[in-house]
Amino acid sequence: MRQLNRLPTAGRTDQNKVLNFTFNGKGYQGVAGDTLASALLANGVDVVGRSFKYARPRGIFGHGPEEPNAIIQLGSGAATIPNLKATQVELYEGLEAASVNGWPSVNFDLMGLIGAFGRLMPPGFYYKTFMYPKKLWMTYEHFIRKAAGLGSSPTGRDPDSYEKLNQHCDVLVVGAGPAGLVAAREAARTGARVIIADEQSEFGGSLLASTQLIDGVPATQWVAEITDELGEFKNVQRLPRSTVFGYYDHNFLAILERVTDHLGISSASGPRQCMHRVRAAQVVLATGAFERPLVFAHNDIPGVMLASSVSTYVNRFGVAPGTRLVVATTNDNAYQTAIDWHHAGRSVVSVVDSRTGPSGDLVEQVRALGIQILEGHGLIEAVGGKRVRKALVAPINPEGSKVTGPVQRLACDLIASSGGWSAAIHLSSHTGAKPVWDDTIVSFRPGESKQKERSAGACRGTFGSLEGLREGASAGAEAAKLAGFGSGEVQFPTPVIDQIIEQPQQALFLVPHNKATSRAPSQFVDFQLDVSAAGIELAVLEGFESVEHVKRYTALGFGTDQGKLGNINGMAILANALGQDIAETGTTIFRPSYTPTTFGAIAGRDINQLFDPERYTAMHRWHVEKGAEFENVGQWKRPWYFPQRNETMQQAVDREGLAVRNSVGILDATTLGKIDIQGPDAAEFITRMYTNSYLKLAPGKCRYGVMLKEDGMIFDDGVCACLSENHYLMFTTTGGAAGVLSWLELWQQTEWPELQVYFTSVTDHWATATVTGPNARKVIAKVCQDIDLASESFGFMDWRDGTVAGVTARVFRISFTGELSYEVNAPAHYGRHVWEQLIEAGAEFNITPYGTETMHVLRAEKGFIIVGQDTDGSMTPADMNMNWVVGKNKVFSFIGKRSLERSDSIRENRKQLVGLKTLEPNTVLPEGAQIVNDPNQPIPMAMQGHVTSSYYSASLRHSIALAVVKGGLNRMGDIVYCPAADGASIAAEIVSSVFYDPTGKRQHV
Amino acid sequence: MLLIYCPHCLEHREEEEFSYGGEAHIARPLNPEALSDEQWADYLFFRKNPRGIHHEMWYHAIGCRRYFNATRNTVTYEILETYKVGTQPQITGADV
Amino acid sequence: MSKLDAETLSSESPLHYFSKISSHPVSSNQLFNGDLEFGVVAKEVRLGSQLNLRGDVSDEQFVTGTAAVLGVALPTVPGTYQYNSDTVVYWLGPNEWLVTSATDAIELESSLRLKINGHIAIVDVSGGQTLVNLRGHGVQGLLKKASGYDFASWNGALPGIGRCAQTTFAKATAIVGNRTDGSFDLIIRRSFSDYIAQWLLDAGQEVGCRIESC
Amino acid sequence: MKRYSGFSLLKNALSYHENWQKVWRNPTPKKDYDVIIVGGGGHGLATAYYLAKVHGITNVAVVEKGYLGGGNTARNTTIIRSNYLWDEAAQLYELSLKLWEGLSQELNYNVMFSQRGVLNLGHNLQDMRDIERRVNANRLNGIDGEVVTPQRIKEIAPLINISPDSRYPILGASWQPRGGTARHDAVAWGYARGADALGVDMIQQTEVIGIRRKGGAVVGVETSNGFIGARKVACVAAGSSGVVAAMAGLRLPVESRPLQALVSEPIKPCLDTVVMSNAVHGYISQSDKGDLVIGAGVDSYNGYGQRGSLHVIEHTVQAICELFPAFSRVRMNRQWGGIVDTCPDACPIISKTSVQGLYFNCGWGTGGFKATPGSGYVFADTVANDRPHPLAKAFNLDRFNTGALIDEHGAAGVAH
Ligand SMILES: Cc1cc2nc3c(=O)[nH]c(=O)nc-3n(C[C@H](O)[C@H](O)[C@H](O)COP(=O)(O)OP(=O)(O)OC[C@H]3O[C@@H](n4cnc5c(N)ncnc54)[C@H](O)[C@@H]3O)c2cc1C
Ligand SMILES: NC(=O)c1ccc[n+]([C@@H]2O[C@H](COP(=O)([O-])OP(=O)(O)OC[C@H]3O[C@@H](n4cnc5c(N)ncnc54)[C@H](O)[C@@H]3O)[C@@H](O)[C@H]2O)c1
Ligand SMILES: Cc1cc2nc3c(=O)[nH]c(=O)nc-3n(C[C@H](O)[C@H](O)[C@H](O)COP(=O)(O)O)c2cc1C
Ligand SMILES: [Zn+2]
Repeated sequence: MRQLNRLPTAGRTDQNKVLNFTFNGKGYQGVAGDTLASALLANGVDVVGRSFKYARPRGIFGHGPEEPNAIIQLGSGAATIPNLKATQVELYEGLEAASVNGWPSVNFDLMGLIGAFGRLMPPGFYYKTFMYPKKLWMTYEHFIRKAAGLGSSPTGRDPDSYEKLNQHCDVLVVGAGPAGLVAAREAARTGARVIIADEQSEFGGSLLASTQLIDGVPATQWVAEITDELGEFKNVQRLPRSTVFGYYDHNFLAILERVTDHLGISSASGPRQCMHRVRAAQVVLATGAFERPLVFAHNDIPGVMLASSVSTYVNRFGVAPGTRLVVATTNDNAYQTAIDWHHAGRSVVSVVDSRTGPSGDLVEQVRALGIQILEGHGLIEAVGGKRVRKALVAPINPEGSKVTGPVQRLACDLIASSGGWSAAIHLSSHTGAKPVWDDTIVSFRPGESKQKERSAGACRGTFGSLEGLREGASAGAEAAKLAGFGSGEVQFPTPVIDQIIEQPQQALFLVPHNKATSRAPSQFVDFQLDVSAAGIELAVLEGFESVEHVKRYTALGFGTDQGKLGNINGMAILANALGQDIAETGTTIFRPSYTPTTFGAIAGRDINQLFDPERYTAMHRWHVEKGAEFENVGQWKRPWYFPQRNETMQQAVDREGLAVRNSVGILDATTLGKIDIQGPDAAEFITRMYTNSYLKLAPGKCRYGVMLKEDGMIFDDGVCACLSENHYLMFTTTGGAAGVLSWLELWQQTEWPELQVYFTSVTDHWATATVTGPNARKVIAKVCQDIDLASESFGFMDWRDGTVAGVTARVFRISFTGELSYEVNAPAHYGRHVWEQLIEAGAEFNITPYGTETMHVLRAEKGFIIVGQDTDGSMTPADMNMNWVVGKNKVFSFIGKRSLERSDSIRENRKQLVGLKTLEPNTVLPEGAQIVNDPNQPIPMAMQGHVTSSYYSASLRHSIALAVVKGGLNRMGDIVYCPAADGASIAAEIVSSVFYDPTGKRQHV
Repeated sequence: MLLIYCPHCLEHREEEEFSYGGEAHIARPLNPEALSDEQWADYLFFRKNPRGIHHEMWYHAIGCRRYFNATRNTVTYEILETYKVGTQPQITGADV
Repeated sequence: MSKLDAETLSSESPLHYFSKISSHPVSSNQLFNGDLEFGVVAKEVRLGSQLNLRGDVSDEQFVTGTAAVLGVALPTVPGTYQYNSDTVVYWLGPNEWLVTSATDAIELESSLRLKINGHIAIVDVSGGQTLVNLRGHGVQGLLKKASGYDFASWNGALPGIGRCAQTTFAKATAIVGNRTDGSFDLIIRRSFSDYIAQWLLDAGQEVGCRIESC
Repeated sequence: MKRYSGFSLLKNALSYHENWQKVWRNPTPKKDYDVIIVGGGGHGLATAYYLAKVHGITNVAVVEKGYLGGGNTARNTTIIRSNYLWDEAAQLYELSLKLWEGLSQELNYNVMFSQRGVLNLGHNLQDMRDIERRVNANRLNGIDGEVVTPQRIKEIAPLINISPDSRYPILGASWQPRGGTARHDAVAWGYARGADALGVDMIQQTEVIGIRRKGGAVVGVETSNGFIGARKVACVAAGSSGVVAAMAGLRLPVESRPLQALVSEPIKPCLDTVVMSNAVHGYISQSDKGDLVIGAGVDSYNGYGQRGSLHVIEHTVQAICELFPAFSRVRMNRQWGGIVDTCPDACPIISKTSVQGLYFNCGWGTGGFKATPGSGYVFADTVANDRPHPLAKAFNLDRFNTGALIDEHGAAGVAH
């Protein structure tokens, strides 16, 4: 296929390297260095998409991130990418792309018929209709939603990986146009660490399409030289294809680097994209400016483009996107496009200038080329269907508000429009700096800096090349100085560049039409979302006066281009409708992302198994080998149960539980938090934190305690052991470990620094094996000879140091099962060794490893609570029937004590922990079931509480449950009901929460 | 993401290393039992929550494990100073 | 535990299950043939003991006493460590240090307790953490992936004076120290070590990463 | 007020949309009002509407420092559900949900309330216990809901990852079919239009900077444009509630925190419900325009910045990629922040104060959008009758003294 519009001049492309690609299923050829957009234009593809609301045919309008129309779906399958802008997709061999809208095709879109009813869909039409009849709304919505969206999400897992780098630098330069390049060079020579990032595939910014000479050489050569020069500095990192997408607090910026996208392969060999998280001491913003389109009737027909884009396609890509050009402008700058077009050997029909008497250097050059200039004229309407055929031009008044003469028709197939330039103030706005309107440059400028940044060049509203270079250089030097490098003086001579004299531009945001705006053919402001000048005026008519209201009512700036083209025109039209000036009207806020950012890159490698650390105990591999099922407890993986052969969970749990009750079981309890506490005031401190007292706890002894928050609610529980005078070891719940440690530190460091006590986490140091059951002592005795295990000398709630399986260990006689129990703590490197030795020693007793589920059953049989399961942040010790653990006479008002005296804490019918026994013994109440007195009452029912824990108890041969019930402790023997989803309800009797061994004999043996 | 100068580590560190500890300089009542429910509630739940200068606690959780105080502007998020527990801020001031 | 026992008992270091595990973009066949270069070699180092030490630097007896026993001065400058051939003392906080030593923990603790007393704390954490030395040309890059800490800011430090920082490491935490040979030491918690190993293999894949446990 | 309908749209189209009526007037404030409402968010506007509509009190002004509905109302992820745990909260949110169900017709303004259902995922055993508990409580309170399996979740949201091998596998969810989303801006505009038609003055770009009292009673507000008198002042200032309370010498148990959200580029419909996960911390729905609307957890520190940050978004996007691996190649279009007023028990304050004639409605924190109609309804009633509406009683300020908190943190956990 011939590339009709390919020029002999190559620009920055390599015409010898031909690349094949497809668009909407049809094959084309482009060349290396093309973007998808330039290649499509080279092939004369006019219609690339359909607009969002009216399904109007749309063509390529710009050449960079401002592109509103050429939104495409790249590739297919799991690697497809929705919503890329064709102007930013670098062409590669085999590229496949498709339009995102248009059915059955972009060229013939049935939805386009809707466009004919556009009048029925002004802004806000949804809000005014589809309300009646009420029950049809969800049907209407179904169809509204069907029309939603641009491209399609992949449906499979992303085949690519993404990288993240934390970067630190002294000076970050954003943008590698002329201003950015010289800024980076000035900063680099001071020795500062410099990063320079640019979104485009190569450095140079607007110079890549420039025909200017700098320092006597073509601009692109100058760019190549200075880019190489930067490369020689060790302290400079150059990042092309890197978009600075967000500027966050404390000079933190995020860059998305597209590492392999341009290669077009799913990168088996490395990350597709890399997100740089940059902490910069100083920042230079040199992000350039966007050309503003003129708003005229049917300015969205394919063949209407930005003037600078036409020049870019000609000069940089060697593509002429048409044959006969009309330039419509308000300024001198766009005359360059006429010159470029002319030099490309194509015909310039006319330059339509809204001003009278233009005479700048470029204007004169155009005149000298014999090109027609229509002064004081506006291009009021484009004519055409899928491509421009004519431009309607007419004289307009000097204010630009009225057509004052007859309409002329200019036959053409390309309209280049320029309404001036808008500084790219996006990143400065991210910081909260409030943009300032400047009438002289007809643009917003960056507001007063809120961060350590400055802008230079076009993004600061300095549109002259020489001034931009000067500004860039001094910004670079200044930034380096403030970061502690160099003198702040510019060192390199300012590049020599021809000065072009330009005349003032005209501020013209809406080209008048001979019909009123409301009646003229649509004059588009935001192309992607089909927001027209009439739409904005309508919003005002309806009373939406704030710029934010207009944005939200019309969707102006909501698109994937975030209003890079449309915002200023829209705001100016709004200001005009309100009779205000633009400064008064203000602007909407730019926020990250500067251009859209891949979720995968934001997530980085922290996905799948690396989403959150998995914490393992020293015995983890043993559990895996034995086929344990695991439960997530916080970040820990804990064995849940150990199924044998084809056992169900219930069967395994029954077996494990019976083993503990009848012989001996072993549990990996390593995950409990452990905090070493030392210091002369340790006992006093611990006593302040727990509800009970530790002042008299002797070495060798342990005590169970409950911790409250200051609001009186239970927050953690565990055993605390006195290791020696002034030395304690505190156990916390698995999930509470980190929270408890910082809680202790908080009180010691901020409230009672006078208390001398140190805390150190030893959770990881110790591996803990709980050996429990009537045969526990016999098992321990086999592997531990240096502790006297006799109950008289090593009693319940004692601990001893000793050697277990040859390892120095600490053994606690504490019990969460109600059986005789030993918790063996050994340094974790020996954790598996000790565990295996215990298993071996227990073999003759059929020692049975059990998991958290069995542990839960066993402790529930004993009525022991689990904080976080039986409590929920609204439970006091009294609610848990645990007043015995509250030291009422403690001298110091322990944390949370005062709250226990509030009227609500002492209220009569608070929910209290009780046991429930189902009348039908095999029925297990669902955990979370609600409890009512009368299951037949009407809804809403009066709920009395809920089931917190519920199991089948194999040793008791009936189900057991713990529940919290209003006034439950005074309701023993009452029958209550748990209504189920199916309408049935389960009856249960309120009983004591201790089901097993109520006197506690077994743990004391 | 904030960059916070730890007065113990004597370095700026990333916010990810710290956890926020709430308003600073709230002394625990010496005799809670002597307080009315209202006074106790005031201590428990009521905070200044200013728009502007705020004295607040931070914990260098993944670092030196010390609590310290910071004076931060809650609108701009600028941290004007950090200082050790037990010392007073240099910067106080009316809300912005 | 006595040294004798330690030799006869089977212990498992935190990275025990990662001995000689590698990730590399090239095929695994090539890996073990010849000395293919790994950008990152993470080698777990066997230590005698790790003690967490607490005390008051204004207490002269504490400062001189620890120095006498350990043979290195207590670092009091934040973010630094002091060392000799078999002992390293890392500054962790204004009253907190980590001592790693070739000496057995119990022995070391009791010698320390002989010299220092008052309000101090000595806690054996040997079982709770491990030291991994990271070397190779890919290490600096890897650290940039792992942490927001600016390790490059250490480059100006005087040779012989170690820098260290307790900071975030991927989604876990680590104490990181530099070494004069350009490599870095990483001290990580036992329960997170599998995660960190997996993370190193993943993040080091491009340059090639090899883990050697002790 | 001219009614909206398909017919009115047609008629106006024929006259080139040149004759539409203003949705609200932009009046100059009167000297004084019966009631001044501080804050023109959804809640303030709804309060004004119901004061006029239900209580006949029309001499009302809503004073808004920025533009109507520009606070959290403009910034939220628009999730609506009523499946709260505690009776008090459930009843309040259910009143609201019932009002949502007829709101477009009530206001003659299509707020696009879309009952596409809400899933709250459970990722561990305790999550599932809590889900059971909440769903059971909801059922007995007459609120729809069921506990669903991973397979059923997959049917409802086909792109979701229910693999048991994920780091935090999905074990189940609660499913409230009547929940969904609404078009947030339209809610504010619809209420404003309705209130305006009943005579309420909407005073925009006017900041309340003081609350004037005489004796123990309010007499009006100082604003950036001068004093306006009022017999009653009702404050509905969300993130700024603490600041407004301070003007009357009051303190509130609220702290203002940033809450962040983001949207993707619009993509073709692929998620037809709302998915929330507390454990991995992210929630997501797809708007009628096609963008994925994604919310984060609340920031850890106080702030009035209304900006987003990167690390919070990173965490949230990781969670979304965990739940929906297919979205990895979709891209973030915009991120922002709101300022939410968080209460210690994650429940609102709807209360009289110690100052006669001064009322507060605040503390909705991360989840008040769904309450907009109900909140306005009970608050209007409270202000009109100078006593708490029965459903507002439990939400008085005194609960912080007595300890009778309604702790939605503890057990329900889910924030939005
Ligand atoms: C990112 C995000 C996501 C959320 N997601 C959800 C969700 O999915 N579901 C849900 O139910 N809720 C959600 N919420 C919470 C919800 O947005 C709020 O609870 C709700 O919108 C509060 O409404 P409001 O009218 O009280 O507040 P706002 O809309 O904030 O209104 C308060 C108004 O008071 C004005 N004001 C303040 N001070 C003054 C003054 N001095 N003078 C005059 N005017 C003043 C403000 O300008 C503002 O307009 C979310 C919030 C955020 C930020
Ligand atoms: N005469 C006029 O009216 C006029 C108007 C505008 C520009 N110009 C000319 O354009 C040049 C402006 O130079 P300049 O250096 O200021 O701008 P530039 O446009 O040449 O370069 C800006 C660069 O910044 C990059 N960029 C923008 N935002 C970015 C982001 N967030 N992340 C990464 N990269 C980003 C762009 O890709 C671009 O390469 C001058 O030569 C000037 O004369 C003239
Ligand atoms: C539900 C919802 C959907 C949104 N969708 C978009 C969108 O598609 N495009 C867009 O640019 N912004 C979208 N926004 C964000 C708004 O542009 C804006 O950032 C947000 O309301 C906060 O206001 P501010 O940025 O002006 O402070 C959306 C916001 C919400 C609450
Ligand atoms: Zn620190």
